[in-house]
Amino acid sequence: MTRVRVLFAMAGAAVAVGLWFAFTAPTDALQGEFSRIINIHVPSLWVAFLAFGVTALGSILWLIRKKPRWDRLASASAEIGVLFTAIGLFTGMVWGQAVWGRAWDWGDARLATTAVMFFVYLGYLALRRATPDQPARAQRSAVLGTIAFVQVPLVYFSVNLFRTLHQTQSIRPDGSTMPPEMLIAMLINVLTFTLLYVALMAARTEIAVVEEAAAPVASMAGEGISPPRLGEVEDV
Amino acid sequence: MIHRRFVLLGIVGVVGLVLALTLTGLGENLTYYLYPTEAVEQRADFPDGNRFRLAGLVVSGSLIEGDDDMTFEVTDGGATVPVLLTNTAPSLFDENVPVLLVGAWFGDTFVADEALIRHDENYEIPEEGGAYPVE
Amino acid sequence: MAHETPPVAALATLNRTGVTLGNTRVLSDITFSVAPGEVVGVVGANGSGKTTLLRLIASLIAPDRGDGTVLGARLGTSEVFTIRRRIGLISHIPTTIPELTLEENLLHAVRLAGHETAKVADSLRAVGLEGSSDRKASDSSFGMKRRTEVARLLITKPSILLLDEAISGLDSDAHALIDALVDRTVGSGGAVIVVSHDPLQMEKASTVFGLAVGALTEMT
Amino acid sequence: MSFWSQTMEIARVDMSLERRTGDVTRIVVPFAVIALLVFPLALGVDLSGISRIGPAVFWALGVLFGMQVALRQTASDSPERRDLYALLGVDPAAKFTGRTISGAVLTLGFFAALLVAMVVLYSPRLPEGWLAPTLLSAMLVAIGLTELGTLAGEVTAGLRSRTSLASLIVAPLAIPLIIGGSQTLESVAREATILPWILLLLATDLALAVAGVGLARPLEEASR
Repeated sequence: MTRVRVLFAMAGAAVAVGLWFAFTAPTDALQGEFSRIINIHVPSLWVAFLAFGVTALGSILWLIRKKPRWDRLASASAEIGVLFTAIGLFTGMVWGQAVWGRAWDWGDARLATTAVMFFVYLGYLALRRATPDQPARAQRSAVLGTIAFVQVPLVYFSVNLFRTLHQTQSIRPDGSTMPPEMLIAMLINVLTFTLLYVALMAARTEIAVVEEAAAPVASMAGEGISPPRLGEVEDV
Repeated sequence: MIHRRFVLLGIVGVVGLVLALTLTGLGENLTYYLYPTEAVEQRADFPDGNRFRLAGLVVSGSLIEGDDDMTFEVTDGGATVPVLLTNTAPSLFDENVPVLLVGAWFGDTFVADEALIRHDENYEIPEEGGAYPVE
Repeated sequence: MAHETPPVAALATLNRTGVTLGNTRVLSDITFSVAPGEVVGVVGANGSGKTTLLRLIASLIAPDRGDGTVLGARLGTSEVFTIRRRIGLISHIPTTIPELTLEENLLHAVRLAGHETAKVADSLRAVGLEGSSDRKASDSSFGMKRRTEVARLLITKPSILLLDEAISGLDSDAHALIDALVDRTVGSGGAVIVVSHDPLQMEKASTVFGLAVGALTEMT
Repeated sequence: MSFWSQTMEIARVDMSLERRTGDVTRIVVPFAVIALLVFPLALGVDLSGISRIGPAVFWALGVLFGMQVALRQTASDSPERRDLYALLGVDPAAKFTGRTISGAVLTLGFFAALLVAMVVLYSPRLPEGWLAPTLLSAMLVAIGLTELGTLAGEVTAGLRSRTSLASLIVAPLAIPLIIGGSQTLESVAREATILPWILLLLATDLALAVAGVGLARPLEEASR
């Protein structure tokens, strides 16, 4: 457990640094203080993309190697990805209400595809919950984890493919459209959230190991039946 | 394995179709909103009362606030469209701000009943004193 | 499909193989082999893992420890996909699609396995079903469905035949049919594994094992 | 060649099972038509509104109930039948393809019935030349939906809450199909090109076909 403690201590310190940057960085001319939300919104969804990518990777590796550790990686990452998608959606709604004047808009491709991604991975977690047998659960969710990833790039590129209310990426191959101070603050928070993701992953996979070890001790087939002793038992 | 060849060719096919999709401009087709230039060009496609969304920058000095409505002009650098907004605007609404309006043509005026701020990917630090104070 | 058949005579081998289903360790350490022309019997109490053992050898479940081969393919690998059609399994419940007639069930299986459908009529006559071939499987008795399975196996001619309580509940005619199927398989260089809780069903077996608490012991 | 003969055999038996049980014609189609009646009742007497939402309701109900066609009882194999297919040497990819062919034919038939019912009950204002593009997009949506349903059906095979769980998985992934289907008709109405929407549907169908064929074997292992 020490490894997890160290990681959480590092992530905690990083979050403090990230918060300091988030609250000291300059704000946008139009949005004012609301632009600080970017320091949670963007890192959350970055972690969500990363997490779902790791889920897909773990799923494919499970299908090839069939080692329980890849299944643990995929499932832990999907849980954390769903959590951070929820945080991203929530902060986005707060931000949207504050700046656009509207929390949600189904016509917007970025918002709609992100919601779809959220539901797809909720389905993934529901499938895991519904499958009691461990190898079957790993196999089935690995197939779904692979298929589900197909739409993650669609979410990311939706702002480029469609005209959206949502803005396009501020960081592009040819540079950034943000002032350096704001950009640095956001990037530090991206790093912070990534560290938090790593810590959560380490903790979740360790819990999964403990869970699997704590599963009822496998009983031997045939052990449950003993010879009938009808003569020894009275009044039956 | 025949399946492996199908899977590989299929992946190439999907990538090709997605590329073709971006080239044919799926985004332009799913008209989430029009810019003023397009709105003026396609005026005939949107008769009076036919609702669509209009995106543009509020022209500096055009904003006149009434009792429960306001008039202003929006532009995309090309065409400029006069707008009557019959609803309250979001708190950040101001001149020189990019907006998204929901409404319909009424003669030469775009009558909107909803205005959203459309912040783009560009962030700027305010000049001394802060040009856009937040209430 | 360019994998070489290992130079072993055995049609199926299990080497320290274990299987866990859910939370139950069904088979723990099974070492076993069956050679061409052999009939092997396995006797065990209810719930001792007999069906699991047969499904393991049929490549329908993968071992979680040890290894094994069937018809040269390693169990738990994709090699089994190429040899599966040479395995015949009669499980305790006959498998039929209820909405189809007995003849349609047989035709469906024969077409999927890539065999001549011309033999279907003869095969139905051979098992004595020519009078009820257009009866729906849902309206047919246990014995009729069992005979349909035998008719299928007469056409597909498996190299390894697995019988899971196959004789239980059958009349003497159907019993004789299963015996004939066993003789044909052995006669053409195949092997048969008979599994039952009933030692009386082991009459054709040259070797009989007892299965208890996940392990095999030879009983002879 | 055995791949295609197995594929056609699976599809053929699926169709004859449907003829005998009537899962689609006797249950899904009437239920969907009843759902079509619910909308006007809930909307009240605003008849112009009904004629405007007709196509949208058609696509929404088509996709929701089309999922039920793909997940119909006769297309889900019992564990014994899975074992039988495995030991007959049925290629899992052939089973996927066969199921997709039969399911797509049934779904297209269901779409046709629903479309007629929608036109009769809603009298929608349809643009000139709407029929051919609608049928083309309906065909592509039927294929994609069936592929998705077959995949989800396999992933959830044998689970207690199979039908609702499979629907939960299919519904969000079917979004590109709903968009492609409904926007094709919209484009015809706006006299715009339908090409991007057809391309979107083709890309989705092909991607799902790749997933179905490529993942058929792992899925076959998962189902036992």
